[in-house]
Amino acid sequence: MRPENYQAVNHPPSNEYELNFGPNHPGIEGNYAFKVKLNGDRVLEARADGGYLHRGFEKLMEGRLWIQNIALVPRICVPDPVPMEVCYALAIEELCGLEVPERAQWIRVMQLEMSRVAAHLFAFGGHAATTGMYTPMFWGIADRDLILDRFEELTGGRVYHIYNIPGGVRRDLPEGYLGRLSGLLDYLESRLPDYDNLFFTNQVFVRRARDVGTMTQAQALKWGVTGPNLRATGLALDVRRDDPYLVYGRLEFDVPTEAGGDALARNLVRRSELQQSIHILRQVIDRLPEIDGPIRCPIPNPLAWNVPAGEAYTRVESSKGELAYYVVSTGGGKPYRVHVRGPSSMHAVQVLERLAVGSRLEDIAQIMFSLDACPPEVDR
Amino acid sequence: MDKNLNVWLDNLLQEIEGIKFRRKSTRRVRIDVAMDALPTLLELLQGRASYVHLSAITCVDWPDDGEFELVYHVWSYETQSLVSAHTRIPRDPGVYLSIYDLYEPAAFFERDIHEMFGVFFEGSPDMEKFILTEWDGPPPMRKEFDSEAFVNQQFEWQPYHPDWLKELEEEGGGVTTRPEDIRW
Amino acid sequence: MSGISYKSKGSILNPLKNLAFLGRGSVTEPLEPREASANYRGFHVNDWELCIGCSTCQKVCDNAAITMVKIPGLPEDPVKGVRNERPAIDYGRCCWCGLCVDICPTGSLALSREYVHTCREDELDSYFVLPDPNGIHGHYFPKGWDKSVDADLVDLERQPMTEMESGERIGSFAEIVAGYSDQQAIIEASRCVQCGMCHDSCPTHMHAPEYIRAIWEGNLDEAVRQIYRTNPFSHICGRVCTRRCETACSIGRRGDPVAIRWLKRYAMDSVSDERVREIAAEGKVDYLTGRKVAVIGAGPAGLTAAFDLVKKGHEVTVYEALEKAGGMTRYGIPEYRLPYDRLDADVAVITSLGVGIRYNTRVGRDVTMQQLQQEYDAVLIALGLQMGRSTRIPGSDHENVRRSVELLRMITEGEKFDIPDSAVVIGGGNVAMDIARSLARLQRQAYGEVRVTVVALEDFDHFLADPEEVKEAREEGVEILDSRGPKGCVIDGQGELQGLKTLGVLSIFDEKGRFAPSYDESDEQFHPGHMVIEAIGQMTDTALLGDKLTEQLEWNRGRLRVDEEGHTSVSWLWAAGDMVTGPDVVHAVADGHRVAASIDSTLAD
Amino acid sequence: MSWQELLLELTLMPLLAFVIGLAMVLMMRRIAAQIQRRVGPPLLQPIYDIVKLYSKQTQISHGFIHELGIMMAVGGYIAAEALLPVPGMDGLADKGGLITLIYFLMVPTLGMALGVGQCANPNGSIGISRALTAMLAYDIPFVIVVFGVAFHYQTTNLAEIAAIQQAHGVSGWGMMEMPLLALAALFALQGMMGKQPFEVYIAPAEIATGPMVEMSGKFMGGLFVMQSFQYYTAGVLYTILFLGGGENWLTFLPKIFAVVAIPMTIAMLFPRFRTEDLVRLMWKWPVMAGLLGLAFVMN
Amino acid sequence: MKDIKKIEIIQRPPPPEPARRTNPLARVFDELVRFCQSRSMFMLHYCTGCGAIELPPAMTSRFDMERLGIQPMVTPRQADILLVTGYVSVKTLKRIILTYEQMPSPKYVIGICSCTVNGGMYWQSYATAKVLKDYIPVDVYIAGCMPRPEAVISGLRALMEDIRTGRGDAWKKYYQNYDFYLGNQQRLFGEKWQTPTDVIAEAHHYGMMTDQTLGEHTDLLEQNEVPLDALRTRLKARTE
Repeated sequence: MRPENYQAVNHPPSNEYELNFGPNHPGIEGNYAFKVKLNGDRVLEARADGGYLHRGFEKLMEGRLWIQNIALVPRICVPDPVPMEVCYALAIEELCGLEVPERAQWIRVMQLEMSRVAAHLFAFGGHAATTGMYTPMFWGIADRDLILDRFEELTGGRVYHIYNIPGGVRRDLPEGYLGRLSGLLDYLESRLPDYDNLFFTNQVFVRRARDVGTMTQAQALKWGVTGPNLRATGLALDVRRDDPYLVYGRLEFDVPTEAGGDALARNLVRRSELQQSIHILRQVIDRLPEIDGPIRCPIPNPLAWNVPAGEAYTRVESSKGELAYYVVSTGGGKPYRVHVRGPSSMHAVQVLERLAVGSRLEDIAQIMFSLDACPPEVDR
Repeated sequence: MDKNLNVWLDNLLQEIEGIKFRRKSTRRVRIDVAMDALPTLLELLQGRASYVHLSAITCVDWPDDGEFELVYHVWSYETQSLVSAHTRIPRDPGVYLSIYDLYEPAAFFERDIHEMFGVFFEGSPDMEKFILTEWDGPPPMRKEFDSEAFVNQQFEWQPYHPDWLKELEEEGGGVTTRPEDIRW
Repeated sequence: MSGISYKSKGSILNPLKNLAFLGRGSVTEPLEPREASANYRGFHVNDWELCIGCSTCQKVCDNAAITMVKIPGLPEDPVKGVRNERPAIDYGRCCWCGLCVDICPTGSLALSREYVHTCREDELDSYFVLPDPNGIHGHYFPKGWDKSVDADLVDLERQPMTEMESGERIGSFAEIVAGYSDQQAIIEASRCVQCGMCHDSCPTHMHAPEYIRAIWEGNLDEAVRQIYRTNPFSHICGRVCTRRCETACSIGRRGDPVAIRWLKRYAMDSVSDERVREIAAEGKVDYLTGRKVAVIGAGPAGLTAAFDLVKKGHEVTVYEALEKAGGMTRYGIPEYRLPYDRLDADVAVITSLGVGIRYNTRVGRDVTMQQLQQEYDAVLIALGLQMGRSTRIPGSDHENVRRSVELLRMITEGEKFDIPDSAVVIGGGNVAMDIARSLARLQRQAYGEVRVTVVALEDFDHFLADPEEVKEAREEGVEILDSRGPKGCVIDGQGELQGLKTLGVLSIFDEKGRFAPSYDESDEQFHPGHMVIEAIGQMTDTALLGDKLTEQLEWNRGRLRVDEEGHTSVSWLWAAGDMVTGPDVVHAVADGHRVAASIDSTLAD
Repeated sequence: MSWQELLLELTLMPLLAFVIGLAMVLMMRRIAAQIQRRVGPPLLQPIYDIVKLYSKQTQISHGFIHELGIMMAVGGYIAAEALLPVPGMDGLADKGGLITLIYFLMVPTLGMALGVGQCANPNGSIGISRALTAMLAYDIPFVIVVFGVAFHYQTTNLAEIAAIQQAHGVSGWGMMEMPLLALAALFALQGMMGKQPFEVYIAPAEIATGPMVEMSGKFMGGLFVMQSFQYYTAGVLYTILFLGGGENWLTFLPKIFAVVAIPMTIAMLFPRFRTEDLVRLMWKWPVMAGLLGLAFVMN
Repeated sequence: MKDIKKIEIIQRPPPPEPARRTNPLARVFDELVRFCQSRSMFMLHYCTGCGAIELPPAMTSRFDMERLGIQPMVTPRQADILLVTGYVSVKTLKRIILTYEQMPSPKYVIGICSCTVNGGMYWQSYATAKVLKDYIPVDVYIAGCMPRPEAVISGLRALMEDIRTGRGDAWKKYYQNYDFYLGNQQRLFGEKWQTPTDVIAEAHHYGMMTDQTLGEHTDLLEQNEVPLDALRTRLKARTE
């Protein structure tokens, strides 16, 4: 019985064939697709196909009040939503000339780093799973979930925090919060050796990931690569350092780099960043109790809030790279134009297309996950 | 760092006519430039002033002026500052030059702007649809496209009528203000 | 804690170290849903006792997820600012951002820690939920994301109004309140959440949300336009309105209500009189109906009706017994509260539309009702309450025992009278405050010191006058005593008034709620004063109607009986204003509109 | 042995194999869960899965050859079970022997290749080509091992091999006598079971489970059944060759479960190799160990 | 597994009992099959929207869906449940329908998040479809934006309960009312819309033809039917 009018796909008479890679494919991060042309398992050409997650955020934001958009922005990058909120809030603060109270700035830094840790744990897991090793994914996501618990306690939401609003943050820390966060950091640190043994020094993985998706420094700069992926080519460039926002200028942290420029190097950079984030979080935990004061500066009634005309370009280092918001206001109650520059819009399209060429079919997923490309950021 | 910035900007100003520049903060500079001078400006910024990173290209629609504003955000890792070069092109026909040969990331942004605003960039490697492959309406980011009106015409909503509402209606109550009544 | 070298060659056996996990437990949570954290954003709960149905949540909702549903049986009181509506949430839209909670003016809405809801396709109606305190499945869950000081998006403090210091203002009748600056007005206007409670509670249903929004947008013409939709006495109402709107204001539930009156004043003051006249004339028909209407009394009610009727193309003549228009607003309200030029501006708008006012023409004396009946198609009497009531206590027939209305009129008209060096005012309403403070000013000018005592029946918890009035009066040196009932005026041997004796009040109303004050005879006080002013209420002088007409008309306890539209039992006669509704400008305005509509529809037939 | 008895054994042996195989599948999933710090599936999960798959209403077939291929895959193992002696039952072990078994063990992969080829799904084709390469890779050490064992015991009869080992006690086990071959066989076992790092032909993130990509319903169920047979076969074969077979069920069962537990555990700790790495690795260390072991055995 | 029985699954009014076979043996057999179906659900690994971010936690150690016999599967052919996690852009909806039609029945669809019900956050968006059940039948909805893993698990358990009691048969509606679903799809995707799966033939085969199966929209489908080609690709030589 053949209920389906199934038809074999006729391939052209050559060694080359085309394969749809995604959107419904475990080797794809999120909902995204590739069309690849292969010869054997060597990729001759790859073509990204996005838009599966397109919601028209930029259009939607033009139709909503300034404050209403705070609920919209975190959805642009699902695994790492905090930088989105902060970046949007920073843009409005710049336009309105709002002074964010210091306490709020520290709390924002805390969230940003927590989000980075969570996103990196997620990224490792995904990368490991593309190479057939599921245990790090199970561990990583379970440990990430503990961070989400802390987020839930702080912000009331596990994934979408909607916690940063222009002018500050929405709530103060719950009682004893920093102690629990500190305990979580201890736990995460104690887990690192396990991850190292299982994953980062796993020679089979190293063999798999080394020399996969390699790019040189020059290429990385030319292609507009940012974030951990750029640092994996040996360039210590980080928005937190180069274009400091919030209180990053007063924090002590390294910008880890690796020289390899391949999937392994990117992975190791993320691991080091995780350590650095924990280091930053410890500084925040030390300093935050000393900083009293409001957590938000007064903002107008959100229903009647006209942001002064002007434009602002704010940049934030997300876990994926340089995240920027360009916000134009004409002095109305709604943004005139919001442009989201997600780091993945480079990584998931041009960089991935180029790195895929010449690589092997089995490495496409690895390249994508090692770039930590986030499709909703591309599609918006 | 700022000093260097000033130095090159001075040099730059001498070389291009008709640009207007405004420092917004130590790390943000806004330059307004005529559309035919923009590629030269970017070439200078990249070649002479180390602005190697194209952070983004933004298109802003100004239908009242009949213009698209294109904003090129370029970042210098050396001077650690961002230059936003604004230029305006006529909305009709909405054609401009690609800067792909200067900045490769431009390919994505130009393709995106082409999809969303309908601005064609000559010389861009790829102007095919990427996100809106299944979309045959007007470029949606243009101001004249009203997404909400489109949605209301294209889609139907879930018709709720729960029991409690029926009971209330029997008693003389019921829905008074629907959310769509108070949209602003 | 250190990094891992890119070149590191860990042992191939490293991963095997993790075999230890075979002996360790799992981190899996039990299948039961865990309790969510203390400020989790789960399904909504709404405290119906607190909720006033203001629909602010609906406005801030970015997803158009909130529908307002009318629930019969819940209290509904526009004056208190309570609607019998409650928000219903569409969980097919909601994103649990909690903005509705943060902006809720009453703090009734909260998100609970309940987060599990599943249903089948045919049960999707369960996604449309009317939150109550019990959670969406009727099981109690603790509150999660709730209103907190940090989270409040409503600005609870109003913009301070600049006022003259008490020492400065007591010296003259100059207006006390300075009015908002542009900046202040915009900030104050931005506090409004556009709930419309003010609109509902206002007797004339002014479009306050609309004009406040227009003020916020900086579009003052539009604000004036919105104001003139319902109120031609906007300068007056911007200053002396009883502002039931502010009582009803939902922001006032937890904080200061939006300063609606001051915003109206700001809008009116900011637009030039010429422009106001242009705006007011918008919508005036460009033809004449040929119908003629006479209005007796150029007070708010009469002029409002005249304004409406003249815009509809009728020819309107107003008969005013005194030499200026405005009625009690001019002759009853002191200038420091309502400068006369502003009143003139309001009247000028109305006259500019073609309303003719015959001043110094007293109906009954200069012209009779019969004449009016013959000459006009309709007659409206809006006489107002120009006669002060008397307490009828012993000695109240003394010449220095005066009625406040009378005295206020004299002050306005500049009539000379002997300014007493000390005075006692009986009454606790705004009129009592007006006369007390006016006298205080006069005393200050004449003697350099203030000696005015106000005795009121009510205690301070149930005081009739506005708290600000009381506060300002006190600042100006007026002594105010509560719970004192007048016993009698003290007149010495020479027939000179020496003061007032009062008794402590036990209760004001009897158990049936009728006015029947009972006094504590043991608690007697003497208040010295060379003048006693009775400010306990006013009544209408209906003598002008003439006996014949008075007989034709139906009366109700001394008041003219009218139907809902202000139509009396005589077909050509309507009545409006204070004489029908009691003393209040904005009620009079509302009444004027109502009667005008009635007259218009009758004339059209 | 009468033909009735033989028939009974031939029925019982695959049946037992199936049941034990299911338990092994469960064990694998539980081991995975344990290492991944979670609870894992309930006890009867493998049965639920298979019943569910067979009860699917839509049974998409890609033609007769496709169905035949799946039947070959399952049949190959069922036939193999008859050649694997278990305590109390020798089945056809003395008639078939090791060489036949090797042949039977190749049949499933070939059957899969046949079936998957019909699906015309490129992922399936890639997967099956990888599977065949992998088979080629692990079969070399496997054949060396089999040859060495057969040479050592001078027989290809599995029942005899087991009996010889049992006669000498633990020290007589193949593992003790031929440690290098046992080691090489462990690698081959890992490859045969298709566990990481030799999981290249399933590779969900690369080719979407390769051969299985178009399988659904009873075909998928067939593969699940095949999987349980496969684990059983691998476990029993290794036990017989190197762990002295089964004197009785009490010793036999722990042995076979222990044997399959090793690759299952390792699989949770390693990613997969690329195909060429797999071949290189398989043809390097196990083959060297095997050859060395063979040399020792030959001496 | 004890706790499964212990926990009260969210109480809902019992829908009408599904028809049962009269033969007692057959009934026992049906019960067994349904029980196994409920205890073994393969979930399609397809992250259609942002709600998918809560699926990894639900699958992995912390909330371990495998306890319930649920595991992710890679291809639609092997999957029993399709989780539509949140908003579906029109582009994704096409893939969802293709995927759904390729899944072998009985198959179940779970609509997660607000967006699948009434458009959710993106109700103004020109790019997303609003009401999922207009395009494919949905078995269970899980509320939340996004629902926590616990809520997802509760929803899955509600589905398990439905399957066990034989009520989880929304998939039949797709055959029985194919014209309705196809009509909505055509409205969104245009008249030329067709999928590789011959749903009408399948409906014949399963004996699920009703008078709602065929209609004007299926007529349109037949008119416009063209033989399927190899999937069109947009690859072209790139000059570097």
